Amino acid sequence: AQQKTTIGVSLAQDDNPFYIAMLKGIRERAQELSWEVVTVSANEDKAKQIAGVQDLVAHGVKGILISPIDAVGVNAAYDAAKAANIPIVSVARGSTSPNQTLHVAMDETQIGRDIAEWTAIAIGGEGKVAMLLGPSGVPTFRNLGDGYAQVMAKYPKIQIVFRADGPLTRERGVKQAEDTLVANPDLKAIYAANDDVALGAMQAVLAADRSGKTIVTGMNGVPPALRAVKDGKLAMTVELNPVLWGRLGVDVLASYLKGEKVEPRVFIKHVIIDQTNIDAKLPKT
Amino acid sequence: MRRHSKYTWPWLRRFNLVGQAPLITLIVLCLATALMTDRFISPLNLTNILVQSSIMAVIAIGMTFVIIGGGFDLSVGSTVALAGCIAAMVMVRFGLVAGIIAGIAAGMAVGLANGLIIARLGVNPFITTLGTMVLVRGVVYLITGGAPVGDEGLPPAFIAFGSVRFLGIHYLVWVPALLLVALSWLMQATPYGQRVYATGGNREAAYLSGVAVERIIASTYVWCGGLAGLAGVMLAARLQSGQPTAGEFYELTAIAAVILGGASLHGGEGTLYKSIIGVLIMVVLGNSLNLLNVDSYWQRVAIGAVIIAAAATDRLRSHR
Amino acid sequence: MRRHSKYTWPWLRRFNLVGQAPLITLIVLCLATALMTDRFISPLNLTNILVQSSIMAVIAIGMTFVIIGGGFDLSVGSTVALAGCIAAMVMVRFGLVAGIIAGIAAGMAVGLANGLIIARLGVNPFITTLGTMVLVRGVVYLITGGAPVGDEGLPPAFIAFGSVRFLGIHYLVWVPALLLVALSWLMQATPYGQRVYATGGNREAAYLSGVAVERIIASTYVWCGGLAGLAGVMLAARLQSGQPTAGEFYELTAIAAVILGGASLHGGEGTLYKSIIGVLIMVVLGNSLNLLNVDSYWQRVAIGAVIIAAAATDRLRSHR
Amino acid sequence: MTKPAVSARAVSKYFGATCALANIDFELFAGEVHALVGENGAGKSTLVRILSGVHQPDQGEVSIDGQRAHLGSPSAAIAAGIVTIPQELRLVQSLSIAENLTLGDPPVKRVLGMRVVDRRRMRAAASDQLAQLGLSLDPGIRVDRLSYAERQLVAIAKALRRHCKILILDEPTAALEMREVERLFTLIDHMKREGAGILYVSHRLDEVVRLADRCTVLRDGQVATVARRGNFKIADLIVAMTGGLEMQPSDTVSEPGGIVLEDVSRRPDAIRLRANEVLGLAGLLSSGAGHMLRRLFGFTGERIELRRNGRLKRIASPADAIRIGIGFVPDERRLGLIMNQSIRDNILLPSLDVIARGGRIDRGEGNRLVEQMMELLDIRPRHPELPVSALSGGNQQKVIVAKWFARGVGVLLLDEPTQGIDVAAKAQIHTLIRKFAKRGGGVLVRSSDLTELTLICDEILAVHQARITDRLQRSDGFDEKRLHAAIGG
Ligand SMILES: Nc1ncnc2c1ncn2[C@@H]1O[C@H](COP(=O)(O)OP(=O)(O)OP(=O)(O)O)[C@@H](O)[C@H]1O
Ligand SMILES: Nc1ncnc2c1ncn2[C@@H]1O[C@H](COP(=O)(O)OP(=O)(O)OP(=O)(O)O)[C@@H](O)[C@H]1O
Ligand SMILES: [Mg+2]
Ligand SMILES: [Mg+2]
Repeated sequence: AQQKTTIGVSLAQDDNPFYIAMLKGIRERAQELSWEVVTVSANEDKAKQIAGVQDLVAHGVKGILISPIDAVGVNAAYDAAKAANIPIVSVARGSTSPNQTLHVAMDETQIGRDIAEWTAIAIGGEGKVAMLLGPSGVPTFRNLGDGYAQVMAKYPKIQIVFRADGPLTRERGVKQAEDTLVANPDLKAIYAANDDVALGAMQAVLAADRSGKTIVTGMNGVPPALRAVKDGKLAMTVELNPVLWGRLGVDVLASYLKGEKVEPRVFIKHVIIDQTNIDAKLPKT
Repeated sequence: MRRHSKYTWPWLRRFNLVGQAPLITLIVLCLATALMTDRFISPLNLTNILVQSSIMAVIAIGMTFVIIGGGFDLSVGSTVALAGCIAAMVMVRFGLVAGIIAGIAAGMAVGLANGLIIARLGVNPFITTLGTMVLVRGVVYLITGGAPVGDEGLPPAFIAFGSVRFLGIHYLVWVPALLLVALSWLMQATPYGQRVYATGGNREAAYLSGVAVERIIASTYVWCGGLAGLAGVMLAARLQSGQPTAGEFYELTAIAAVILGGASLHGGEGTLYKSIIGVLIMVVLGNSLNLLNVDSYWQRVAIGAVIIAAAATDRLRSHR
Repeated sequence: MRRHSKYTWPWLRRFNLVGQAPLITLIVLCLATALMTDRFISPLNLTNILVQSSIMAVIAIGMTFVIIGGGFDLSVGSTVALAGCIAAMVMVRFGLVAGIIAGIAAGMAVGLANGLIIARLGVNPFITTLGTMVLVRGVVYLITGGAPVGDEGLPPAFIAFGSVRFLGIHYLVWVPALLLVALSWLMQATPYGQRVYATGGNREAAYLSGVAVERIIASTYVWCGGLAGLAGVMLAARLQSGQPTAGEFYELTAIAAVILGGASLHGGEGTLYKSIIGVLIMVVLGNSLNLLNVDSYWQRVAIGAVIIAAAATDRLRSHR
Repeated sequence: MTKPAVSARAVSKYFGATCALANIDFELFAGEVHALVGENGAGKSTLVRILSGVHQPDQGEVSIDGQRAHLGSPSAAIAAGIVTIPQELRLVQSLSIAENLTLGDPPVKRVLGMRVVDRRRMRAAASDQLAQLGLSLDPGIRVDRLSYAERQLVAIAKALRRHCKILILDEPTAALEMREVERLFTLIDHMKREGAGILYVSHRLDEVVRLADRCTVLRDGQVATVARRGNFKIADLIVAMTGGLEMQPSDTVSEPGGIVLEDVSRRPDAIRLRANEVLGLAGLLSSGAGHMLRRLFGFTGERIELRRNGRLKRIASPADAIRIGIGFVPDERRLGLIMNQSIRDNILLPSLDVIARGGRIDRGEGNRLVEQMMELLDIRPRHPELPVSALSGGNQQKVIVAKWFARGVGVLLLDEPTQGIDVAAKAQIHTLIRKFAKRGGGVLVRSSDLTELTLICDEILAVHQARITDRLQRSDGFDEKRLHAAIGG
């Protein structure tokens, strides 16, 4: 019997719905191609990600899909793949390594800018804004936040009154939003680094009787966030469709393995979801 | 050396202020913040502080049991997540009460496993509970697939429990308040409580005085697990869903709160209400830094410094 | 109770297997993995394991000092990040050697602060190092702005240090190997080592025998901080940059490794090479689960279970 | 006139409200053995701790060779040539005997210019020191594997190693048997002749009379008398210590009743204990007598079968033994007390189930019991809330004994029950033990003090290598010589 092609996947996290969905896409597509998938997870620890990729190399995989935790920090992982002549494709996040074979990317800064533009319009170009950033040191979230702040800086009447980093959990969203709403009762908008944080912040807004007056924006487009947009509790979120990313990653790798020519950087589109287009996005129930 | 430090501030001891170092730290912290921002003493903020403390307070009570008994529990954070997810899963299918019971029972089961491994097999508590911390987190992800549970809607009564008040105080706050009263009584007035203190103070001497030390030690972990389970259920009510990522770093916060409250990691010392003061110190600290809009990098510096300073003040206490 | 556990397995003691429980665990783990996948014993994989262990091994050596001395250090993870970032920043401007020295010195400074607060002021080590863990992480973010340092290119010699071999073995692996030899000698053969063991075993007895216990305790934290600093520099070489988020959870892994290696959190016991065996157990465990393609949720369950099992086996050792 | 090697002038020391030493003058000359005696809590150990740099006096000063000295830490005292064996053993359990003996300044050699511990010399020195005390232990074994008496000897050996000007021994012989005591005395004699000054604290007044050139008696933190050799007799010392308290001779002789405790196994050390009987165990160091007591209390890990008042009972742990009315006073104080807890909590610990009413502790009942016990055993100071760590050694020992009287057990197993207890209190405890037996209790007591055994026992069993080798009855009249011969001494 012909031996199955095995590919390796190195995730940045395995407890984040985004990566869980992405892995689902990878698995689905791989199954269609009758490939096998070997996964390792790094949980935001760079040394662990390098170790994981080395383990994949030792395992003898044909190609690797990786969501690098850091653009530089895990270059040794790319070096290890290169040394073994295994193609390595970055998905979702990218690397500066010369050994990165391909990159399936999102434009994080642009997403941040888009959220900010949307928010600025929604609050009429003036008022106080709070930012609940992602974990410090994680480039994706730094880029998102930078894009957002860049745009807001262009509005003289918009003030960022609160910036705090933290883990991507709902609980932290509740707590920081509660505190910032006490400090700034007239807050106009809360930027949340992802949907979990946003759902937490939304709860604090409801509890403080500010619903409709303080808007909350999310990112990722996970189902509960979509429902919250539908209910009008969450102002907007950004759909990234990680399942598609996963599929795309596998397809790109497949083309490369077949020797087809592939662009070194493949961008993925993101869609802003708000009241205007939510109905089209919600799964039919 | 330790010995003479006991006698360093005799006048302080006379006024018996020294035993109250955590309380004093808390008051100073509150006053300082109140001076810097008038928002601090607003009813909304005080309520926020109480609600934010409530869940950690329940965990800290359980942790105090374990620490008085001479142990250590790193698994509470994972247990919180496990209990919250199980409660949400069961609740959706079998109703509110079943869900709550299932959540607490899951916590007690983790505690029982810890307790048996530590007390019976004599394995080091640090390693054991580090092991269950990782293992239980794995189980949480396995049963939830890593996704939040119950977003499709938990029973409204449960969600209300996470946000509604009784006599002007959130239900979430009543829970640790009542627990504090009941369990302080248990620790101070019953033979069981005395035996826990004795076991933690000197396990061999307690054993020779007829205390079933293994059972006592195991029981402290069951309390800790069960209360972490209850805290998980409360957190699920507050977050309106079971969150598999919930509770990370809770273990360190809880242990820090208990030690700030004057307990000794050598065992045999600790008071429930002081542990709760320890929790309040941690929560008020975070809250005031947020109110003052301190940059989150500087927040870390401040939190680290204040924790150390608070513990150093506590050194003025009678001993250790 | 403890007393008789000494006599439980006399035949085991005769063969003196019991002191080697960690080594046996490691061997069993390796054999089991080798049986399940032939990739395990490939030279590539064995090299990987060594390189993956090297940084944690350096940290664990320092942690062993502190734990033998009766202490505890939660701040090593943050120290690793601090040292890596400082080394990278200094290196870019003042060259390789200055960078390495600055990184190690930064670690020693953190260790010295810990040591003075713990030994002199007598503050609880858990609280103190939890405080510095948070505080130092804040400092790291402040000096780096949260972004990696040295992306623009660290000295090639430094990057080579993170990947090049000498006599077929990575430089990164030589570091803990040489340290192990030198520091084992320090701990076993010099009066200083004796004093560390004595202080950890019974601080009062050591004090009454004229040992400068405060200085000894402080020195263990300086060792730990300095070695964590060195580990941070090594990690920066491996990551080809100074990473402000590096080293998270390293403290728990390091402590777990040291305890798996047979040290006691009560102090006075511990052996450097066994701590490194503890590190290898943790690394081989992760490696084999990856090679066997165990789902990452199940990996947690397996890691938790194996850690507990390894510690339980260790209970067959002569005592405690 | 020669200057004293060490002296304390007008020294006072307070612990909170307690005055442990009030305006004390004390002198110790080179080449003399100076005994320090006094009731429990008189302040002896406090003075010792001041001279060894552990405590600093609140008032007054300490001089060495006539020079004012500041002893800020034990290492300062050691540097000044003062070596101390403290009352509570201070050994590092996790280290070997040799490492403990050389703790502080291990023998070093130079290797490549580095100071390295000379293991060979360390072991040799350790063997020598042990041999001086007649011990043939392997210096390589860990201290936590020794019996309590052996550890006491190691602690003594530790002090003997340093070439000191002044040697302070705080109750070194509390749990030692004659043979070892004799060896210690020979050594002390030797050191004295070499010119060392020796401060000797003890409650064994016969030792004091034999050994001391001078004797200082402390009472309530003050100097009651200082006397030279020949000018004091045991009776005088007692009067000076207690301020003239009459001592009643303990009553003896009672009719043995039915068997209260019987070890049903067929072992060479099986015990049978009757009601109204005080049964003594006498043996040399490591005779196994201690093990016999621990075994009956379920503290050896074995499961044993006992007949208690005729009924067969299985015992696997101390809790089982306590349940059938057995109490145990261990030789090692650490095993009897929870140091950071109050006197009250310690006394009540074994009795919690007795004083609980409806699941909660009856405070009133507990307080009454504690008060009664503190009175009965004269535990001072009378503050039940005080942590036992703040008590003097002898008072701590009384607390351990009080635990079992409070519970009202039927059988007492006592291992060195009166170690560190002053003469008056000792007599009092002897009376209590006799009374306990008289009211139908059974007592099994092991003591290294043969006189004590002859005072309180109805029968004494000689133990040698874990077997009972002889039985002596009170009715035959105790013959100390024969007893000595029986235990192999
Ligand atoms: N650490 C302490 N804290 C409070 N009080 C203390 C402390 N140490 C000793 N004391 C008190 O000081 C007094 C003298 O105690 P010390 O230990 O000197 O007596 P001692 O003569 O050695 O008695 P013993 O013969 O029982 O050993 C006692 O009343 C004791 O309770
Ligand atoms: N914990 C222990 N570990 C190993 N050996 C022990 C232990 N305790 C006692 N032994 C040994 O067992 C023998 C008898 O000990 P035991 O404690 O019964 O002596 P003992 O009669 O109490 O005498 P003493 O108290 O005078 O030493 C001794 O050789 C002693 O060294
Ligand atoms: Mg004394
Ligand atoms: Mg004995």
